[in-house]
Amino acid sequence: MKKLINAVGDVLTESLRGFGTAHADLVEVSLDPKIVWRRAAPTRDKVALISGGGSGHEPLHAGFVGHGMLDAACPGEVFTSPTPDQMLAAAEKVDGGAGVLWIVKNYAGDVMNFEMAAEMYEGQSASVLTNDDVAVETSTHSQGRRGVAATVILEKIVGAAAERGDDLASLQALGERVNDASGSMGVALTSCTVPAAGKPTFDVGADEMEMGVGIHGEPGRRRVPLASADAIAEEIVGAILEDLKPEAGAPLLMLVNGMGGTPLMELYLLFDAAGRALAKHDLAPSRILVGNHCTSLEMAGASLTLCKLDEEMTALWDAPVHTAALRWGL
Amino acid sequence: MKKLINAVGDVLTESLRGFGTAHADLVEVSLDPKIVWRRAAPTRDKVALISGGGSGHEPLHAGFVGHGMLDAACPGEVFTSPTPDQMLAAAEKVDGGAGVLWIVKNYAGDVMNFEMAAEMYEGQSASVLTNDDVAVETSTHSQGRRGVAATVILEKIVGAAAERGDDLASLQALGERVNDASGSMGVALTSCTVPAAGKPTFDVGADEMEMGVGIHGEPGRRRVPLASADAIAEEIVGAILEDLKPEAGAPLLMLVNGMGGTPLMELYLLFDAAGRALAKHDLAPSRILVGNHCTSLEMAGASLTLCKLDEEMTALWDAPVHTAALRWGL
Amino acid sequence: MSMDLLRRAAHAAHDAIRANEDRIEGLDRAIGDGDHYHNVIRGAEVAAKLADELGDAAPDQAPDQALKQIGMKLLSTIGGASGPLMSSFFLAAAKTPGAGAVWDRATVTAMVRDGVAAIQARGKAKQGDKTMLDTLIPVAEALEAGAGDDPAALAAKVQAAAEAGMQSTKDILATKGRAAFLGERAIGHIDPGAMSCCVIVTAICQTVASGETL
Amino acid sequence: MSMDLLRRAAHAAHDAIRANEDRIEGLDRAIGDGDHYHNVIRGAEVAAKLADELGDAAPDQAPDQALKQIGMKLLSTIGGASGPLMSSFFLAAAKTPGAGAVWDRATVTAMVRDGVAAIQARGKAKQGDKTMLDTLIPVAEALEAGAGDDPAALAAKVQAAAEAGMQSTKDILATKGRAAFLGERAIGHIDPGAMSCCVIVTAICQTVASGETL
Ligand SMILES: Nc1ncnc2c1ncn2[C@@H]1O[C@H](COP(=O)(O)OP(=O)(O)O)[C@@H](O)[C@H]1O
Ligand SMILES: Nc1ncnc2c1ncn2[C@@H]1O[C@H](COP(=O)(O)OP(=O)(O)O)[C@@H](O)[C@H]1O
Ligand SMILES: [Mg+2]
Ligand SMILES: [Mg+2]
Ligand SMILES: [Mg+2]
Ligand SMILES: [Mg+2]
Repeated sequence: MKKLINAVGDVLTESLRGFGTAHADLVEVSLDPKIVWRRAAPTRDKVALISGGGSGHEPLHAGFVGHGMLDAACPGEVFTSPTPDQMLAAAEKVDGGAGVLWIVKNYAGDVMNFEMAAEMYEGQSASVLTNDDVAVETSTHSQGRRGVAATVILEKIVGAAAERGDDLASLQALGERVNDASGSMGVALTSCTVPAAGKPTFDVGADEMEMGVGIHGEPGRRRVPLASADAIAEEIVGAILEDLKPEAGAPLLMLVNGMGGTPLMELYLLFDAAGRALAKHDLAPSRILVGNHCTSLEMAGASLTLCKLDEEMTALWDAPVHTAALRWGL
Repeated sequence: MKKLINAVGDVLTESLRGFGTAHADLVEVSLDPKIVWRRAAPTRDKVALISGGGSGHEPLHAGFVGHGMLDAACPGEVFTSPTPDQMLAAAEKVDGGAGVLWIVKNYAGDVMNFEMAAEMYEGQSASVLTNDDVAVETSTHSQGRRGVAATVILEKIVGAAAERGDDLASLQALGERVNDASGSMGVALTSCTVPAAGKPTFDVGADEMEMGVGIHGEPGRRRVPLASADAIAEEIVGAILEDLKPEAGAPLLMLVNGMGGTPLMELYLLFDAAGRALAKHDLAPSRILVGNHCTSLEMAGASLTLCKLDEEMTALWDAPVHTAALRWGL
Repeated sequence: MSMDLLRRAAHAAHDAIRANEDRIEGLDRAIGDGDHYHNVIRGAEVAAKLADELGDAAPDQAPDQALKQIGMKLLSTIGGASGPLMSSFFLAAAKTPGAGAVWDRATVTAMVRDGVAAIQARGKAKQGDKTMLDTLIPVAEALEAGAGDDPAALAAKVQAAAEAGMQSTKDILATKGRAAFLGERAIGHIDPGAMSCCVIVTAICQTVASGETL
Repeated sequence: MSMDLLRRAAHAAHDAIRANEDRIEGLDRAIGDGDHYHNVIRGAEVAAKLADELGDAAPDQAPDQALKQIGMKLLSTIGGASGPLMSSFFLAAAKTPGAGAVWDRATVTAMVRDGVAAIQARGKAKQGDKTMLDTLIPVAEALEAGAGDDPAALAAKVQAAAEAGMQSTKDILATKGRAAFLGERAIGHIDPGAMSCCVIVTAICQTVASGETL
């Protein structure tokens, strides 16, 4: 295993401490329990947005704590849901009296831990689940689809609405609207190595890739021969459009998301390919984000996300944001 | 070779086109010759900052075109200096009458191509060289040190000064001041693959790393056993401090720069380690930047850069900037 | 006595999980995300440590209190899917005996039954979904069925039930948990949670069989 | 005549570079950044194409004009360190007195001398710095020294000089170019630019030797 780390057991603590120091103008960090919250929290009478999940997806979620997005983030062990005590401690730091919205990616562990936190929390709270991964066919099982990169979009849009003072129920409804309007799918060219495990989660041949991969180094649905960026973009765009069925000309947000080990050069190239694939369906992105936002450690690969925007969602996307990983208008 | 690309010969064109579309609010892009320039250029009576270099270092330089940094960037083939015709075409787009400052990393190819462009350019121009890589011992040869990640710092600080209206000679002097105040050193855990070559530039064993590596997948000065983040940070910080000799308590900008394939989690951890290493010398960073800014394709690894700030440099670093890869205050 | 059993069971589980690192770890890398061993060993470690502390501090403490404390500790330690599930087992089992009850065979059987039911309630999975429940439901049933057996015979039956349940996850699709995302590709692999639970149950059975008079 | 020689020389160089891809490519990966072959083949390709176009369009054009056009084209095509250097060779050779007329032996010798001097002026390197000059300076000298030889003998001498010059880069430190950053680690590898220049010179010598009456 080749990583810039010290002892395997200290990876999260040291990384989180570094994050806290680097962004001390924006956030405070507690190492036990592990939480990251806005320096200015709580914001009186604003619904507090709390997300969290296994680590290894950076900048998700800690990198999105700040004005216009999250109030707090709870980082779990690598690829392991955080625990209810973290969520409760976070809620105590940031609940400004208007309640807490938990933003949860749809994995059994995340769902159950947030559920238990919500049951134990004495304040008012509600939750919204993301399950944008169209690679997962829902027919065969009752787990539902995975939540992946659309979580970033949801945190941005719902975060902006919270900032303008929307109440808990409206934010939950908006979150569901964003999630329903979004679809994602990913591809991995390499696996990734969980520090504690010390070896890659899966092996993939030099001429192969994993189509429909998630963000935990878990194998995808299909092992296929390495394909061109155009072929990948067409398959993914096709699968998402089949799910979202946008009308021709509909405004779309496109997120080209790197998995951590793929350089920007390739991400912009994939975005170019995705634009061509969309154009074949008489569609074009009206908002664009390209970069590493919801990663899978050092995995090489990328995912595409499309989100059908309406006017309100567009305005909320454009609203000012100031976090470690996303910043505009401020 | 595993990359999200189509034909090898089209990588740059497609990636650049994607970049142009994704950031159409900020930049315009020409594909032949390849140049990226500010949508609003030329800015009347402002000195135009033009940089460029081989591709594969994204977001450097195109990602730093915009208000408060560069006016134009000239991307060459992967790891190959761009050519004088690109530089001349860029100058024509962005020279607002106050002349052109060429920002050049110290490599034989970059130096000679920019030199020829400057000789051929009919307007007024000057150039500033970066050579911050302390890994290269200058005693044995006359090539001088390499220019690496301090180039980002120089482009930011000199860019802010250009924005406030400084003249060409002052900007050149300021650029030299920033370069003289900066030192960098990098480490690579893996090599990287130039698309046209199709195989890694060097082989490195599973338990080895390259210390003092540059940003072109070129081997470093020493192949050493894989070390901890703390040991790496201490060696690099030590080497830079030996070069810069800052006084205890002096204000320092620290840039922890990813090489492209190393995830944020490790970069923040390395930053944490570097902070500890600095503290042993009674130093602490007064400004911090952590992320992938001057990369080497998909190489795993990182570099540290320190820059001795004075009050003016600090203010210019803090000044608003709005580019694809760096944005604040706007 | 019960506190002491709890303590030895916790250590036996901890040792057994560690001894089976490769098998458990490999399974979650194959059809999960590679963290299951690390989650469970983290839990086993704090459980063993906490059992020691509680045992030292108050050897005659009512074990339901200890179970509750262990359950809360697991909840804040394990994380992932297995954290809330394993924790729910302990939190529910702690409530079974009623304050201060003696842990006889019937009580333990009821505790396991309630614990397993809590896992089902929390995770909404059923037998055959390719989860830890495929190990645990047969274990609970074997305990009830073997009510009249002597300890060694019962332990052997429970162990066999765990083993068979764990093996039953191998050739089926997963419909809960991460492996569900894999569809057909999960077939041929034992579920990691089913494996770790089997390892724990087996270790505890061996503790009991080796002289414990339950 | 000169135009035709130029054309055949360009094609010979192009073919030879392509035939030596692995050797050249591997050297720049070892002590450079892996792009030298790709830079040079890109240049060789446009040079051969441009020579064809110019030859077709105006077979009797003054060859110095063609050299100048090729030099400019290389300048905007190759990039890296080799681009300005190779381009400077052509731009300087185009200006050598007599380059616009029919090329006799003395003119060609002077053109090479001036071209190599231009490379030195641009790159500020000298013989022994482990660069393409270690091939090219001996070539220029061999041309002057062999002024009286018959074409085949001269070609053989020039080729031998190129080869020896190229080999001389193997066991020395680099003091210019990227390999200089490597210090001791560059020892044992031939300089990629010295290799590509040797390949080009050899190809041209063979073109000349195989019947060209220079
Ligand atoms: N809904 C559920 N009900 C019961 N067990 C489950 C459920 N979801 C997952 N599991 C169990 O959890 C195990 C995985 O645990 P672990 O790897 O620790 O968490 P995660 O899946 O979050 O990474 C699976 O092998 C399975 O046995
Ligand atoms: N200053 C110089 N003078 C002469 N030749 C040089 C000089 N610098 C580099 N070279 C030559 O250029 C070659 C490398 O060219 P190339 O790989 O195309 O460019 P780069 O080094 O920019 O990647 C070296 O092998 C060397 O022969
Ligand atoms: Mg997990
Ligand atoms: Mg190069
Ligand atoms: Mg798991
Ligand atoms: Mg090179």
